[in-house]
Amino acid sequence: MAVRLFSEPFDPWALVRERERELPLEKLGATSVFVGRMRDFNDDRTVQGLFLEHYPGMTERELERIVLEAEARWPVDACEVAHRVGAVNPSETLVLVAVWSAHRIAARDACAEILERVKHEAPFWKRERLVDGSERWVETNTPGS
Amino acid sequence: MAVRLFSEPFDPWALVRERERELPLEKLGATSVFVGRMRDFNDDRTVQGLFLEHYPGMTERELERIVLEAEARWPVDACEVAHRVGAVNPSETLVLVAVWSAHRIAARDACAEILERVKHEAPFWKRERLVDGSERWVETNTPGS
Amino acid sequence: MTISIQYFARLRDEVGRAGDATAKPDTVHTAGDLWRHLHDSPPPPRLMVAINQRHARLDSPVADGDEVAFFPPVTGG
Amino acid sequence: MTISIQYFARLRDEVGRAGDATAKPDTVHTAGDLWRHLHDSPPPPRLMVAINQRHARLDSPVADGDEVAFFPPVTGG
Repeated sequence: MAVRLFSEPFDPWALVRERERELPLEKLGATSVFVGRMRDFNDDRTVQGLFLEHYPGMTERELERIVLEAEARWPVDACEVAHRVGAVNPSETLVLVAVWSAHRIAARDACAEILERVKHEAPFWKRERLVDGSERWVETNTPGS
Repeated sequence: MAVRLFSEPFDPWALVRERERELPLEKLGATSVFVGRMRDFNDDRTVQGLFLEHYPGMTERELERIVLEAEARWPVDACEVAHRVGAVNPSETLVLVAVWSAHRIAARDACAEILERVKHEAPFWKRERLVDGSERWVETNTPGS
Repeated sequence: MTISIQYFARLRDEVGRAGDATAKPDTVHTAGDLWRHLHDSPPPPRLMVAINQRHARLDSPVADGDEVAFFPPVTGG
Repeated sequence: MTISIQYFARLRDEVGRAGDATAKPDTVHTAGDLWRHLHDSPPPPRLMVAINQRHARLDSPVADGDEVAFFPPVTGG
């Protein structure tokens, strides 16, 4: 299990590849990955930048709890969660969830569940900067299921 | 849309990263990826190698049809499907499905659907080589949903 | 004009060859008819068929010039 | 011993400060009591609370020495 916060841009595919160096891939038939990036639009408004506030300490605990509970619920062998904090520009990665398992259903379902729980339980808050220079807090995530 | 067959090992993450160079990532908030690899076991038997037979011509048509139908059904912006053919060793990648969309549900559902249809509709057949040197055709895929 | 026939995977091993070619006999109208004409036996269970590289059914019509393929359930991915 | 209180995101903007600290008054038993004690008003709708960095509820008990955080619905991912 690995949970990481990045205050600078990170390459999600490099992270996945780096993690795979230490995994027994000949046992892991299935890898499911989700990458969430910052879009330059939201609710029909053009967004110039994002600030991702978080609760240091609790954030890491929550992410670890979410991953541990997924590992208890599904036969998955490895999980990687990375999340950006601080100032973010459009197209930069906000979140990475990667799950390795012997079986595709477990990998897929655990990846989806981890993502939904990160979005609804981990203490992150997005503040958007619009083109006119104004800022607004994002009030809620779009429902995931 | 991109559909590719590889007769040699390929790096799925390099393929994804290469494709992203030409995509407007600031519009694509969600990327969902599945990578299937050859395991060294199946049905409790140790598997030494795999031969992936396919139907040249029809395989490419089927993969393209599957991707086009997913693109018609979900609001996805880009799809990448790569599949291995020929002799494969444990831990090598058999299949890559990657989907980019503005929305995570579309990316996730289209990725899952493309994978299931590739497994049940595209003309590929696996022949396993066991440790005692004997070979057997894989009779059926595990159900996916 | 002939119909070209291909066999794949386990089915090719069982038939003992990779393909056949035949002028369409008047008694052959469907892919199932074609199998019976070539093998003197009913199509085996779970037989899949493609006509001109598209999935088809045993009751799909075949015509001279068609490329017909018979194969077991697919196992890719 | 005091209770330390943190506010996050929009809630911090609205409260006008990042945190508070208070000795636990005898009238305060729950996180909701603590909010009412500090702000002289009922907890706003959709208020979320964590006690010692774990999700909790407004009726969860608070004790001296606790780290209590109030925040709006989370929007990460």
